[in-house]
Amino acid sequence: MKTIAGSNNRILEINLSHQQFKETPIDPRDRELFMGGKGLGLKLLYDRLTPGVDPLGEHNMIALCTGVLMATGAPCSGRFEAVTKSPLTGIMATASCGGPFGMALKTSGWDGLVITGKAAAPTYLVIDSQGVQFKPADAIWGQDTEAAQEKLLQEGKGALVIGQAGENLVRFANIRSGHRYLGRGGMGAVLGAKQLKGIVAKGGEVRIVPVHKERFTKINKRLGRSINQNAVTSGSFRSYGTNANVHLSNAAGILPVRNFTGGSHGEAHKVSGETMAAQFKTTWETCKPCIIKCGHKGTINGQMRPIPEYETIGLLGPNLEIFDPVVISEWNELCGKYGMDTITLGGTLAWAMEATEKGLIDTDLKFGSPQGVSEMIERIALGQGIGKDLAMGSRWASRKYGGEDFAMHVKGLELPAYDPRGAVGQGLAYATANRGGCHLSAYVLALEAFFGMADPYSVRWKPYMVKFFEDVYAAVNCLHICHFTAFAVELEPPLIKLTPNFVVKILNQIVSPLALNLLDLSFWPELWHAVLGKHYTPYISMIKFRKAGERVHVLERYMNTREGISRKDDTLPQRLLTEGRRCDSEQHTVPLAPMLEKYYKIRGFDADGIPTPRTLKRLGIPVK
Amino acid sequence: MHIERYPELKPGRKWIKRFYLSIMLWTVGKAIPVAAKVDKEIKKELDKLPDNFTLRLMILPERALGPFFYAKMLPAFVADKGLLPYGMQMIIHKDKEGKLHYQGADPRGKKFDLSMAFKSLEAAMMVFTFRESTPTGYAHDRFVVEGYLPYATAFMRVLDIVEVYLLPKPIARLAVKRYPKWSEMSPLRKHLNRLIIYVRAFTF
Amino acid sequence: MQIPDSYEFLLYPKIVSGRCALENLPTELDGHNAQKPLVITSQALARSGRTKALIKAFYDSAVVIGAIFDPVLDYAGISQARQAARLFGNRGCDAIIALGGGPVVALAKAVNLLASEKRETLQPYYDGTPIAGPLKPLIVVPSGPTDGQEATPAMTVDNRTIVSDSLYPGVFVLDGRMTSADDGRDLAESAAITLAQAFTALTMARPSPMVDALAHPALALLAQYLAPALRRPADKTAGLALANAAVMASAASANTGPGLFQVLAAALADATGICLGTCLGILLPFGMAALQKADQPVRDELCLCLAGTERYSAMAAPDRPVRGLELAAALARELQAVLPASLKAMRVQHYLLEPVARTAAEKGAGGFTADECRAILTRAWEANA
Amino acid sequence: MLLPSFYDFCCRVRTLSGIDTLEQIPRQLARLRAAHPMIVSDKGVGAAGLIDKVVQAMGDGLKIGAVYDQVPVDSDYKVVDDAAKVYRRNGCDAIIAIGGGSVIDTAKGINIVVSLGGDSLLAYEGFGAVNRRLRPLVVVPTTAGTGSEMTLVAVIADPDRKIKMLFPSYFILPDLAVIDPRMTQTLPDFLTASTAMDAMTHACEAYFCLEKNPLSDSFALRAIRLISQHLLEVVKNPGDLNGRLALANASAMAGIAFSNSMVGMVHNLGHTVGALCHVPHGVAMSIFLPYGLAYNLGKAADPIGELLFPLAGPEVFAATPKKERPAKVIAHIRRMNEDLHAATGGKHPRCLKEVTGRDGSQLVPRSLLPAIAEATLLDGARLTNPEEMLPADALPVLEHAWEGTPLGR
Repeated sequence: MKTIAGSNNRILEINLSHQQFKETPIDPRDRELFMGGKGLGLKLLYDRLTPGVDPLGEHNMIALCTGVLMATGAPCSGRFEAVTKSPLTGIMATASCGGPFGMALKTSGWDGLVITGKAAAPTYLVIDSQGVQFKPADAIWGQDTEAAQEKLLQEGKGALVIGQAGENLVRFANIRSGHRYLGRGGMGAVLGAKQLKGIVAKGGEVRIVPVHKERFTKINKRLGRSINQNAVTSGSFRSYGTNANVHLSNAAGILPVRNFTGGSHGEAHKVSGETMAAQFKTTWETCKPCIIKCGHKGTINGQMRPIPEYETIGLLGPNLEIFDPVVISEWNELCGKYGMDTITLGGTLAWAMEATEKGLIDTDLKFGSPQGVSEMIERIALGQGIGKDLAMGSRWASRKYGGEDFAMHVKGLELPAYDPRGAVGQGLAYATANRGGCHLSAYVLALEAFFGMADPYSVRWKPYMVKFFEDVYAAVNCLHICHFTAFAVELEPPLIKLTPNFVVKILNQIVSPLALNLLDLSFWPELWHAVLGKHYTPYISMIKFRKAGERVHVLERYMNTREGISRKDDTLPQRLLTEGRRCDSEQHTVPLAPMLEKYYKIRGFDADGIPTPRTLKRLGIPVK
Repeated sequence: MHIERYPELKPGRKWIKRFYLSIMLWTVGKAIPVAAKVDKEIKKELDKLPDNFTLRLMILPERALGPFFYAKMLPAFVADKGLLPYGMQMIIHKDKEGKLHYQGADPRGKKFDLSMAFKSLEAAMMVFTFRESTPTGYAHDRFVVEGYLPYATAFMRVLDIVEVYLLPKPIARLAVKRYPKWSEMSPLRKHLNRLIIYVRAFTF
Repeated sequence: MQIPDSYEFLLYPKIVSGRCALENLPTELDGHNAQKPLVITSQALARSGRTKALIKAFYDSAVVIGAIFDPVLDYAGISQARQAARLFGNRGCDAIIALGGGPVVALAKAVNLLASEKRETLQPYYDGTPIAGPLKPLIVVPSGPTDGQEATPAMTVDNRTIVSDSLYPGVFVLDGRMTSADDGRDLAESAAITLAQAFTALTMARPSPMVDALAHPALALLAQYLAPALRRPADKTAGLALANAAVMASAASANTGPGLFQVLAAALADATGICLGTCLGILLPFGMAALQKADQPVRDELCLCLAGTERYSAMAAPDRPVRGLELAAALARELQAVLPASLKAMRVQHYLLEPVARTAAEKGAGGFTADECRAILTRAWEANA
Repeated sequence: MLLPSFYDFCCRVRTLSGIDTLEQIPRQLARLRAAHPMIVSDKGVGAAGLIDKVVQAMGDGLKIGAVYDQVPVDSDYKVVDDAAKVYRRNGCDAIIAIGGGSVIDTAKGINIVVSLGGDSLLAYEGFGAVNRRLRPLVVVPTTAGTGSEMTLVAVIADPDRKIKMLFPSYFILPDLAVIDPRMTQTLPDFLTASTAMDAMTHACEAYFCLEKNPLSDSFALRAIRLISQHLLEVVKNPGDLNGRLALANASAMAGIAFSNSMVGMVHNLGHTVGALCHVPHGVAMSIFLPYGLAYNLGKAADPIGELLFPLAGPEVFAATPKKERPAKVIAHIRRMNEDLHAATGGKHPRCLKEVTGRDGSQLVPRSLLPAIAEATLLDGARLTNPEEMLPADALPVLEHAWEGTPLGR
């Protein structure tokens, strides 16, 4: 087996129309500036993709990129990133996944794939260190993700596969790898439009080792210790999965209830992680390698099934006023099989329920009633009846049928399960997140609503916090390592750990930039430098790391502005701007406008939200 | 929806404008009967009105203004003397002998043969600050006339002449369509009559 | 001047415009036997303090404002309509005042419908149920950007349109304090809609002298006041004049129906989420060029409205139609100083043009085919006249 | 186009115009939710066969509830109350008024009584009394002149008090005005001339009086253009349906214009000679119009000059320097009167002394002129005239109009 120190540094470019492929080395400058994973994927598309192409057309591309940590054995590093132009939002979509495909791709000797063109007939790809084989997929076309994946895995160690939803161009279809998904933005439909049922990577052909092995091992251990100490990563997430958040959100009044009208609900405990863990006797089922272990499975109705994540619970549960964990996990599994994003599905179903209630569409969906939901999921996946309209997402459906004011999406991407009226900073984060309504762009709400480290209703310094975390998380997605390591990396260093949370809150209120700049993020850059064998300078490297994140974030923004995004799109659903939650006696709304103004200023965008040439130049993004 | 977010709003009051207008109405009201005695033309116009005729110029239907607290204590027969300014109306009565009386601002127990009502306080301000002349005010629908229109036109002609007497020329020019020419009203007569009207109107 | 063999005309709303027009509101309400209006307005107008001027207009009157319902953003939907209708009932209101334009007025019409007919949804009306009786009085006080539907019997709520004579607003009260614009962009967007409507009225196939008479001042005011208004959006006179033009053009369009521009721009706005005014502003010059090439006879009236009697008379008679089109195109170009010059500059995704052209042609874009629509869109995309 | 500092404009009458519009009345009534109309008209209209024509055109789609054709020339409230009883007795639910100004005003009055209840119109005198939506009212004008179908006031006499009562309200406006040239086809030439000149006066006065506004200007301009293009043709060739349609349209548009911009001294003088000497309204209008224009030159020369454009066409307008335009406008109107005089064989009078009654006697004796001048002061139209006009000013105007000599200044 070939051993590679550092990274493969080569990309496989595949054209489905002509059944050709070529190998492209990664420009060292791109590696320096855009790191890998998300950043690299965006840069590849930035160089190749013409703005204004049809997301479901031949000319759209999808890039699948791993980071330098992949296959090095760093904790929680088994993640890879997909980048494409989304058919749901019409702008760039990025998604991260912890399935086995990433590892297999990297150990096949590639750092990434760029796929373009459109196959004439259903196809799947088999990738090894030599290149790619195009194979007819007629046999598995029309099968669900589980069955198809099983077939594909006979040819390699990791596979990507779409279900019927992707084949039927459901705009929020996802791509499955193992038990994990490239969830958001409708990547499945992009593959479906290209008639690409799946991709298999053979894997196990090369071995990746860090250049500075000893330093790497040392950091690795320290990070592992931090993760094992942290209350979130080693406590609630490890014991209950992400739906440990149900309790926290419900208490903070940011749980979406009845299509984002409630804020909290008395029955929410029925679907909390704690209840489910007890009820279904859960065990772990996670990405590799992982030591947080947020993924769980359990025995539900006598069958071993994955336990839904918090977002799935939130949006298919309380947001539809359903508090039965069994039906939610059934729907979750159904979505998995068809290959659909549960967040967008939940948001769209909630919209459909409210639209039905208000006489805009005619379905048998009703808040609080599980009746008809499974059927509707099937109709959406297979494009039958009104399901065909709902398969376009809530933005499209609400433009057709009305009810745009309660279609809970930003830029076409449905909101995840945190109500920003109880955490206004998160409201700004939703509005400015590049791919649309996304909590992973900047998870400010944890500080605001969970840890009590920032005032959830104050707008002061929130733009700064949002920018800070956007930069950090963009960089994390370039490494690429799990987001949840952030709890350990950010909160475990002694300075912040020893300061009581209410003091942090006061500091954040008065001198947030100072407080944030004192935050020690050194684990991440240290890992990066150890793998690539570069010299690590304390603090400076951390600043550079954040700047790389900023570069990636601004690049994505810039690419989006070329697709028509501007200030008008950086907004929130009308409901969040004008109505209070039922649980909130003071009827808070999100005061978006003043925060946005400030945010643009510190980001270096003009008043219309477009990155200025100066900003692009400062970050080293070539202007096109 | 929290209904308290959208409170009910009772209309407020513009006190200074009300005060100004009540003084204006009082002045004009006191001046007209006197002017009718002095000026032939006014007399001629008013002769067209039938006897035992009551007309009013109304800005707001309320009969007394808050600051003029005394007004509410006065019995009707005193209030009808119109000795003091206190309301948003001007009532003029022509008695059986054809003599005119200013009757203050109290509409209680009176029946009006002609009523000219301004549509709003601001509309009255437009006319009484002479940003719009009386005919323009009429054309702009600033006030509505209830009763027989020809009497109103006659009364508006009277108002025009009284304004010429009461106001200095630069202001009066704004208030009337055509300031009287020499042939119509000689300066000597004008100044003399103006003096008489001012003295007699405000010396009780 | 030709009188067509038959035509139908209605200018339903009363227009009150000018100095102190706001203070006429109590009288207008009184004329409709109403004492307690519900005011519907947008968040932006409430923030800019316009509602304060409105409240002051009711000082010294007998009118109590039932409530000021002000959470409207740029979308009229059934949720807010229901809330406002509930407020209407709770406070015992008997009239509606819509302060604003576009979605505010649409919402006010919907609230009126829900409150007067005592319903919870608009579903029956979408299905074609006629509106039973006269609704409560609705007074519109235009302010901010318009969508051209205010003075028509149509309302677009939840992206669906209901048309009924009962939905006509009774009165438009235009006051300089309310109509001056906050920024040039809004103003240009509204002006683009006004221009398109007036242009359609004056170039439509079956001319009616009354529609001409209605569109004439709209276009004339636009030609005269657009430049000063764009130079200084806060200019009260110009703002009032443009608001007048907008109401007149909107009322004219109620008699003509949508033309090429409106259909095309509406399809484009639907597909891209860009506001109608911007779409129209970009499309107008290219559409006018297409009309010019299409050799459809244009009547002299267009030239008369834009050039005024003096310049019109000085022109040679055969030149007038062409000069009219040129002047209209010049007016449209004036807008482009503020609005983006092309769909490309607006970052409209090229692949959307095809479906937009098809949708527009299906809806009957003034008799233009999908290919012609696509040609206009493509030229507008490249800014290539 | 100048935006006035203030204006209001209201004309919420649905207008149907065209050769075959009478046939559409049943459909439109159904739209107004009425199926059982009462026809209001006068004897003259009935004698001319116009009621039958309308009934015939409407066909079987409609059941006529009653026909009331007793409206006199000077209608009063008693007629209204009487007709309202007929309406109720027959269970009607709408009114179709066929006729001229008097019939239309009466129909408006009837509509008030039957819609708001009560026995007598007297209860609804003055502003604000009519503040609810009334029942459907359809108007079919039979003269192309008065424009009453577009006005928001009903003038109805009270013979006991010897006054004219005004009923101004936006709710009085008819719901539908049907302009069909078949209704004016049989109008004699001199009536065609005077009613058209009446409309012309409405339009001209609307264009230069105090409450002029962009909308009324635009309607007035088009009305004037139509009349000056078609009037002489129609007088010479009464069967010209297109011309008739144009005149009827012009009359309606002039009605829209003047009911929103008010009228001036021409109407002031006209009303007065009408009241004192019974000069027909249209005749008085056509005589006084040039004098009204001339008298107001001081204050309104610009708008009066602009009238040359619709009157004489763009070529003449362009060829005339701005200063000479007002004079040319007045000359043009005078010439129109002369032409009509010639075309009607002298039945269209050019000056007051030519106005004669049915028996051929002079209606306006010269000796009455001072009394007329004095009475002008009491007319409301005095207020909206741009120039102040006192009795002393009115007398010379009347004298010139009596003689037919141009007014010098």
